[in-house]
Amino acid sequence: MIDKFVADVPAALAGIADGAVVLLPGFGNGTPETLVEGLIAQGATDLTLVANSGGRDTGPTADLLATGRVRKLICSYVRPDSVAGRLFAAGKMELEIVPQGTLAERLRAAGAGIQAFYTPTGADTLLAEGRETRIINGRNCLLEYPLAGDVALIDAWEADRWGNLTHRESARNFNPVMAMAAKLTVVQTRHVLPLGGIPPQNVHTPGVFVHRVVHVPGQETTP
Amino acid sequence: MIDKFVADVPAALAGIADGAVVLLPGFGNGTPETLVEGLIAQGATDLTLVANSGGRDTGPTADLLATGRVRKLICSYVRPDSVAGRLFAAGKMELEIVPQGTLAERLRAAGAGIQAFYTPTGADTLLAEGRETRIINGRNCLLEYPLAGDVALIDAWEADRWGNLTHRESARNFNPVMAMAAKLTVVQTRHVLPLGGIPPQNVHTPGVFVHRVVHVPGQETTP
Amino acid sequence: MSFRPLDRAGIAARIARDIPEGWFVNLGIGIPTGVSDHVPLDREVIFHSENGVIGAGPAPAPDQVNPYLVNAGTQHITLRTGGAFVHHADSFAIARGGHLDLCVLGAFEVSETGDLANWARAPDEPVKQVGGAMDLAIGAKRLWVAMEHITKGSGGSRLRRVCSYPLTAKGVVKRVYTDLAVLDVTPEGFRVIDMVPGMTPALLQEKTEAKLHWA
Amino acid sequence: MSFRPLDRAGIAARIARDIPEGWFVNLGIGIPTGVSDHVPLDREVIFHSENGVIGAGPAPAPDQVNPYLVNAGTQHITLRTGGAFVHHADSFAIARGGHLDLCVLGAFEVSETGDLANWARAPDEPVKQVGGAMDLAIGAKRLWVAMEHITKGSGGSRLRRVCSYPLTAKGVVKRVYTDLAVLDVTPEGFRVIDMVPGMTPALLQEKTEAKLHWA
Repeated sequence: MIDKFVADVPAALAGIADGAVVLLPGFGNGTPETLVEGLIAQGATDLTLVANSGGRDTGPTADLLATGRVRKLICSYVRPDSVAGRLFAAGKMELEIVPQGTLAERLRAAGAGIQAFYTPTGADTLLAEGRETRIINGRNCLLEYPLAGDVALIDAWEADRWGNLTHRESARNFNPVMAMAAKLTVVQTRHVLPLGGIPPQNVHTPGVFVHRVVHVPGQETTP
Repeated sequence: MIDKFVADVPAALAGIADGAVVLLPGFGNGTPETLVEGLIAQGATDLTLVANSGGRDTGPTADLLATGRVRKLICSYVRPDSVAGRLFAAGKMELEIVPQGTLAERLRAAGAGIQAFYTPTGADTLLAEGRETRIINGRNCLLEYPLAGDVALIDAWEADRWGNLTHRESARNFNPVMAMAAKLTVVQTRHVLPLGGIPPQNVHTPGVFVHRVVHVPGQETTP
Repeated sequence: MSFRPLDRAGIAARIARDIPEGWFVNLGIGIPTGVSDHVPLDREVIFHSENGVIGAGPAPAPDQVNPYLVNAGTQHITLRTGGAFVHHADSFAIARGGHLDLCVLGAFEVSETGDLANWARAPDEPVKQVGGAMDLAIGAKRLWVAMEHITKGSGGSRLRRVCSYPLTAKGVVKRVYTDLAVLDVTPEGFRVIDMVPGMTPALLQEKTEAKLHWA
Repeated sequence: MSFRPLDRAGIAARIARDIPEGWFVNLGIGIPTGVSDHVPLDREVIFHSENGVIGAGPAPAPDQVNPYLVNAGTQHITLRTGGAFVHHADSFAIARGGHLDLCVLGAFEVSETGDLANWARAPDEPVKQVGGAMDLAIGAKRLWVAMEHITKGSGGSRLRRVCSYPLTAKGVVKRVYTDLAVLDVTPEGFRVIDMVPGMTPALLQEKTEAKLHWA
């Protein structure tokens, strides 16, 4: 019987090594906060963190960055007044800024076996300096490469033992594409459903992208 | 009020011009048969047809090809014993064979604004002859370009007036990616739902990709 | 001769007037966010948010907040009936694939060739806030900019022959709405199509670094 | 000394023995399709079908056919509890993105370097049947081939030093199951890991164009 549920957060995060590339979804919501706390406790260091933003002064991303164990942050923006902003300004963290759509597409490319792609996004900007470009159909394009993770930490609303997931409203955001882009995809889910409890036509992230699931019931939020 | 429903099939297909690139989904099911009949009646010629396969001796694809109005077929395979196979063998139709995954990805690229991508699929094969290749991370890759349609004919199970769609089981197949890849996306739907009748987290093809919808109730099929 | 500049809400309202029913629209952070407040709900305009929201609606009543539903500014919103949720790659497929009828962004500067500068004030600015602007700028069918005509601090014109700030995208802006005027970006440069009451061509040109053209 | 070749169902059953619980598997048309019949339902193996089916199950009873549910061979199937549907691009993202533990394909020929030829018998063959084979071949974590050891017509060996037919993909086959043997593709070439009872190394080599190696 396939059963991707593990007993607890330490079991879910076992084996994440120093130097790992960590994919962390979230955009106002949809961040797996308990898994981030677990990663902080787990102690892996020299990490590369891939997230939409560098977060603020508090919250999961800021808490992880504040440990000093993130060597490099790859994201679409960093607030000057944030843990990330100050770490970068102080030269204590590398930063790679990627346009948000390119970030999502590079993650998808990693999950979909696309080896590189051309996009007009970012061409003719500072982000294109020293990069390979090409004019296609009259449009200047940047060559972009896949962005794969060693581990993805995923937030779900519902999960079954095959790892099929749903996500709530806009909390879906980066979760499905990050789930497909990592060697090890670890999920925290609010609810556990029996196999088949998610209608097959309404699965948001198929279990084939998921390796471990931990039930984090948390506080019920309405609605 | 946005209302993408049109009165009948001729209204749905109005304006499809000679020379159009027509995207036609379907894989054993999920083909918009009534729209294909309508296109045959509408009379546009010199068409380029993009479909998974060249079909058989009967059925929507074969019927369309049998009119002789398809100049070029782009698909992943053609059965020797089919209308398409005989037209090609007789030199009466051009044929571009595209691996099925590359076909799906080229359609998505057209819908997603990706200007080109590199894939290992088809590299080191006859399909790569004369084509641009590149070795990325040790893998030989082919450069592939988007495949956009002038019109996509789409099959849906349910639709609302904003053009949000669901598709049944494996009848989903190429429908969502072809819907996003065309300048004009025309849908035949089995069922009409009020706006909001499809739960927002379970829309398979968002209405932003859809321009016209026609209700084709047809014979109810069980289940 | 006196004129009254539009306030930020006034610019948003002016933009809203020009959005017809049925358009699919993304609104950037800043002045553009306010545009949706000026589109009556019975004029069906569908708002897109980068985080996978199609059909973003007004802010909820305080006791109706859904913590799982925010817009690209991470403000709590509602979903309009007929809306849908997609993931981030699909959301940007929409933005980059030419499916938005309109995107309205704020800007530091716009050039007369339609270059957009809205993400950094200097090449060596230590912190970079790109977000989704570069994707939206290249992908939407129409890119409009909402900004004040004049920079608050220096008093310099934001409508430039050439942008002095780092570019977000090149040759993408189709129209600019400022507190003083509405200007199309045309092959010959900025063409004024509207001015606030009391404004004159001469005065507007005085406040604009780029050369203005008139319909 | 006599041996009995496996029939096609026998090859499928032999392959099924080697698929552990939990694998995510795509089965090509031909001999591979039969593999799932030999995996007991209580050994949970999840079958993928190119047309967006995850968790393909056995054929339905004739009165239970769902016309909206077919596999990549367009045969009516069922969906296993826990299965899911995705669209074609997502389905091939799964196949090409390395998410399949295993793909089993039929073939005309396999070379000792793992080249696969299964889509055309000649470069100038007038009709081309590529389908999804090239995508599956480059994308799966493991590619196994199921085929008869000897070509029915000419009696030639299908295990070649170099493929004579047009390639589907280069250097991708990891293991070959024939009616006579099971062979891994290793850096030194074909290594025999199993033979049907009564088969001898000498006889197997006689029936094989490529040089065989032994564990």
